[in-house]
Amino acid sequence: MILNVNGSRHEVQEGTRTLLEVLRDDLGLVGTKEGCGVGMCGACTVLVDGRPISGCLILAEQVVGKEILTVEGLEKNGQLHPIQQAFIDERAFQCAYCTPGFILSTAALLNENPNPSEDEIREYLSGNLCRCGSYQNILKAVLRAHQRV
Amino acid sequence: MNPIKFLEPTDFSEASSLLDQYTDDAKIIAGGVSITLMLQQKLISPSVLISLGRVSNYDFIRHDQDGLHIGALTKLRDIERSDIVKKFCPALAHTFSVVGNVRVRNQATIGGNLSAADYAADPPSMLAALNARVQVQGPEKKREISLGKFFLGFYTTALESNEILTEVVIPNLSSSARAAYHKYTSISAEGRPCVAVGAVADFDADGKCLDLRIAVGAAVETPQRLNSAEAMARGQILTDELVAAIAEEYSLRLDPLTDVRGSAWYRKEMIRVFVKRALQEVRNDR
Amino acid sequence: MIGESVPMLDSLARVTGTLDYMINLRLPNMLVGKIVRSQSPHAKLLKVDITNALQVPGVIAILTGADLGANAFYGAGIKDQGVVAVDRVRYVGEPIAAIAAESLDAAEEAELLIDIEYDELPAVFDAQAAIQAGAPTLHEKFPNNIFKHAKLRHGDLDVAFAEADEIFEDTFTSPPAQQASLEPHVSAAQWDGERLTIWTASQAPFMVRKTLSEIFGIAPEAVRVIVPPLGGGYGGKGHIRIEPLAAAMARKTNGRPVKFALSRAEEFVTVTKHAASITLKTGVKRDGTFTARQVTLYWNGGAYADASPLLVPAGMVRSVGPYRIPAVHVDSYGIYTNLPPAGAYRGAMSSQTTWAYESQMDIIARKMGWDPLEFRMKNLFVSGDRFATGEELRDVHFVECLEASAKGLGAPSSPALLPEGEGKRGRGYGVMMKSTVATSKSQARLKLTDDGMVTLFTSTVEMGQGGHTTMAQITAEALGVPLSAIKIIGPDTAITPFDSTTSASRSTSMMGNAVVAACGSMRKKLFELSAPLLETPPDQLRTKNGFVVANETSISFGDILKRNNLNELNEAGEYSTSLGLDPETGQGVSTPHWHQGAGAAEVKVDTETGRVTILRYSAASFAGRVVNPRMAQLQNDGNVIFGLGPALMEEIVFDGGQPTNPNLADYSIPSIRDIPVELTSICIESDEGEMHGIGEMTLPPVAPAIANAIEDAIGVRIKDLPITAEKILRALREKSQP
Amino acid sequence: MQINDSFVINAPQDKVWEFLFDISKLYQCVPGIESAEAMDDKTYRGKLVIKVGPIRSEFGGTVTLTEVEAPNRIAGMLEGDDKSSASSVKATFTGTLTPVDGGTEAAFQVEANLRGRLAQFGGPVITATAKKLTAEFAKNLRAQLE
Repeated sequence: MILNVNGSRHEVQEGTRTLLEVLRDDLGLVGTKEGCGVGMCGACTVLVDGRPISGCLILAEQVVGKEILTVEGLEKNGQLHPIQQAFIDERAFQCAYCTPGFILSTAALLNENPNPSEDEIREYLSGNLCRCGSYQNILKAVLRAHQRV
Repeated sequence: MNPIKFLEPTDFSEASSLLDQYTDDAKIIAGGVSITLMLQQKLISPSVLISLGRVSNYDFIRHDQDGLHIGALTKLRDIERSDIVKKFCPALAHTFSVVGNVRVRNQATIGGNLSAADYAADPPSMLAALNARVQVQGPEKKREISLGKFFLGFYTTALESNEILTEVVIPNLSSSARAAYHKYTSISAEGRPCVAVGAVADFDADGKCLDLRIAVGAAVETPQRLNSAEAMARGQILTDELVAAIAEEYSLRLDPLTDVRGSAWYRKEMIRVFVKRALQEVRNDR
Repeated sequence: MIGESVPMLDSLARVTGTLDYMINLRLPNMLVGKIVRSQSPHAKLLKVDITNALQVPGVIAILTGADLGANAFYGAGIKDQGVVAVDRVRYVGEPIAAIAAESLDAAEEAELLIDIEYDELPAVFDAQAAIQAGAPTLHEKFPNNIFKHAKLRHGDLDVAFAEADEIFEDTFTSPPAQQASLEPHVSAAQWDGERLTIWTASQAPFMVRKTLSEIFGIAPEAVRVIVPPLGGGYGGKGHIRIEPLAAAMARKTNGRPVKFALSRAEEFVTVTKHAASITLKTGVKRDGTFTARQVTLYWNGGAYADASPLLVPAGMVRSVGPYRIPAVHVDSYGIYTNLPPAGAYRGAMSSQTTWAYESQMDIIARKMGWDPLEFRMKNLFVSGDRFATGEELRDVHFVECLEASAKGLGAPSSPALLPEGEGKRGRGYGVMMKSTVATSKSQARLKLTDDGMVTLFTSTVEMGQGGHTTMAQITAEALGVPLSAIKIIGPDTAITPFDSTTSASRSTSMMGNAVVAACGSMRKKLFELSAPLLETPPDQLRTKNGFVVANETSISFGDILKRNNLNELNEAGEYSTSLGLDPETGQGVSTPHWHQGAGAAEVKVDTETGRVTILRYSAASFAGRVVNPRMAQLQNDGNVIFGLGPALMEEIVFDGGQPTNPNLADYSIPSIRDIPVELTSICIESDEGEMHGIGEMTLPPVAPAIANAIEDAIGVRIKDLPITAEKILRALREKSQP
Repeated sequence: MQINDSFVINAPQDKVWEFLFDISKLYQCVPGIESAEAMDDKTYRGKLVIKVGPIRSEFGGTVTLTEVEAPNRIAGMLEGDDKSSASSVKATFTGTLTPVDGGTEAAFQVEANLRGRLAQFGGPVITATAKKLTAEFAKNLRAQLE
């Protein structure tokens, strides 16, 4: 079974496993985290053909032939993605376990809606949970990122 | 443990034949949200998964003289964002926009959502109020089921064990009809609905209600409509008193359940409030 | 450096997903661990048969109670909890066995083949039911199920109540809740002969070391505890959790490491927030002063004492409140029940106690006709007052905290801010006073190398609070080096020195002072070594930017070492406090300093549904001296947002001891759409400039401030957390139909 | 969790009682039952398949009667487990037969604890399933007795 992840093709073992398991266990892409296992927290957010999906709720077999982007695929030529930089600039994390998920959701949001209002950001990101409660700074980071992206 | 066979038929009739062949050992996987959840929690252990991922041409949204047609494999997110749906019935687009979170909506399909028959879901009550029907494919024949007869109980539908939902059809609304969907979350804004109310009303030129359909979901096992309450509106102006009386009828007659999102007592109260609010919205929107 | 908002040192790793959390740990030959848990809340174990499970291919070893020695019990103060259950289980989810296997699939297959036979015993789940005569006893040593009774006796209560014009008696409750760090508990263990290495997501590495050395009868130095950055802790990782089990399992695998990572559902049966019932009886005079307060606290400790023997007395101190009250008696009971063990939950015990005393403040104020804000101001402690423990209070800033948060609310909301729909607005306030750990020690070690680089060895756990960045900033300032020259190592008990724990907001103060002490020694050493080179007496030297500076000349730290033929310099620093209370009277000194915080809420209540919207929230904490303003703001904001959970939504629901909502779909934690429309927070600093931790201060006031605002809005009083829409609506109905 | 339900059968109380204590007849009426046997006059062993939507559980276990007061009342306990979902159920129950107009009212009260993975379904699904099984049982019983 071949998966396209972050622009390269990876041969992975057949079998019914979640995309999250395959990314972490087979491909060593551990930036994607499991938080709740039921699609609620967004720590396992990855982009599948540009759309945010919960890695814990989708089987690897379902995404064969699709383009998968994880947090590891965001940097270009050793340069942080502007959203990553905005998260640093606005101190938009504490324990940061949720951060890759938030960053990927933000990437998808800004792709769909380059100029989101604060309400639209809240709505779009409301499925990503941050237990440390860094939400205010995350909002600021998204607003800052959209000026840059 | 034996590996699960992952089959990818290319059309519904093949999928249905496979389902017929493997019976209880097989599960259909469309978007995969509920099946993956159950697999993860080890509540099911099928030997075969029949994926609809290779079935093409069923992620459509189209409008014709019969009404709005939505292919079973259409993602909730695409319905929510569809200009056709927004034009056809803004409340319907809204209903899909409040399901779970954006990730779930990107993955879940309308067919899967309805077939899972989760009581704490959003689309069923709005679709029931819209008199939607579903087309299903068996190994030999297709048939149509009205949504009012589709949900039989918790996680249980009128689908035979070898049938698959292929399309949802929502009859045309008259240009004077208005619809509203009210989702009430009682705990976190992110939660599933405590009460869900879909309402559709049609009015004549004088503002008299020609037809009213209200389906209450999430608080009850399956979406519930009350003919007695709907009939109260026919030929009447929806005054505050009448709205209150209809809301009261729903509150009185339905027998809600208790779960973490609210007790039966509270849900009775919320049914009254949200039937009222949905009715006010359709009335005021006119 | 102190006072600058530098980004967290490892920010890059945090935004690229490359931070080495425990969950990512992979070791050569590592096995997967899986815990087999009790389905019964209380039963004798008649049989735990692993014969068939051992036959599953890929299963390497299975641990059961039969493997355990007499010392395989642990707990802070009361060693009542077995590494796995021996002969008897006392809560649903208690570990009965553990499996080490090549894969999770194999372990899960084996789990189904373990044959467990229970002989059911009667169970009790409510703390007050558990102390009634005839209730089932959980541990024979404590026949009435009370494992801890902490007492505070200050003044003559009867006389003081007799002086009161009004006496108020109210009971407030909090349910069990879960810390719910997004990273679960994860521990891995490996034995090399009689030496044990354990990697664990823990807030207390040295507590883990001590406990494991006692359980396995080896020297503390034979246990190496390594703690990577945590994906959140919030008290849930503050004590011993799955480390003993991981270590005992690894003892059976011939030197292969075993890693246990809990599922979300397992988290809910691993540690919880204490359910509590708190009764406050308070005597008040017509002039608005207090005469007496009697507090009775029932803490549901769950089936094992865990950290409760420390927390129940802390809860006693934290239950009195920040007000001048001449006579105070407190009885704080830790009680066994057949629920999972309870432990610290961010703002430990204060989250429950502040709920009680700050709710009652408004009840009193309203009944006696005072403005709740003025009533507080009138009675709040100021520096020089004495607390109920007899200790004198210094550096007290409750009034400033409350003033600042009230002011932060600003003028009442403009209608434009209000979402549509029916609703009534109200405002409420809360203040909290919390002790930190009375007796604890922090040590820091500094290494300076001849390239001018400084390494700080510290056992402060980085769990997202920015502890390591804070220590680096303190080092930079105290030593006079640029931040870029500092590297932080730890915690690793083999190389980093002792620290009691990273909890109770103690690190900035305790470890911070240890770092300052180490820096002082290092500077002294550098001055001695450089004085001859700079031809200036040591007492006329200072450090700046990695240089020792005299009047006209300077020399870099690296050059000082080189010129003295030294490769490195090592200096250590220590800071400790040894305080405490008399066990019979609760008199003494309970804390090195007091945590002080306040909050003000403006809410809107939908009177048809009972649903509350937090329009504005303004929080203030006393920080002494802020090390990193933006990180401090994150901690303050984060506390308020975290606090919305227990205030409005969080409750583990048990049915017959079985949690029915152990997942984040049915157990809600605050999302970005649940936070206040406007949220501001500030840190109060003082001239004395002591550095304080601020990891919890703005959390405990959240629930009472909201409840008080609700009463202000609609005239109903909720006394049971969480404040759900349903409870509000019910109260409204009861009020309208007396 | 409490599950209480009742139904009326148009048959005399003695006849109903007799029927319920004849396991071969009872077997015909219990929905989803796969096997049942009497170990002695107080203990029964059996296997029951329960389906809720896509989830199929197979509970094997025993029923032990602790009180038998013919033809009015029984009480007992039930223990069973479903290996595949690592779930178990423990329950105590009482059942009563009361003569009413036109027949016999059968009523039961169950205090049940469902444990393991299935427990996450929570009260509403489990009580509704119990009610459905009861209704089906009542229907089958009526078909046999009326």
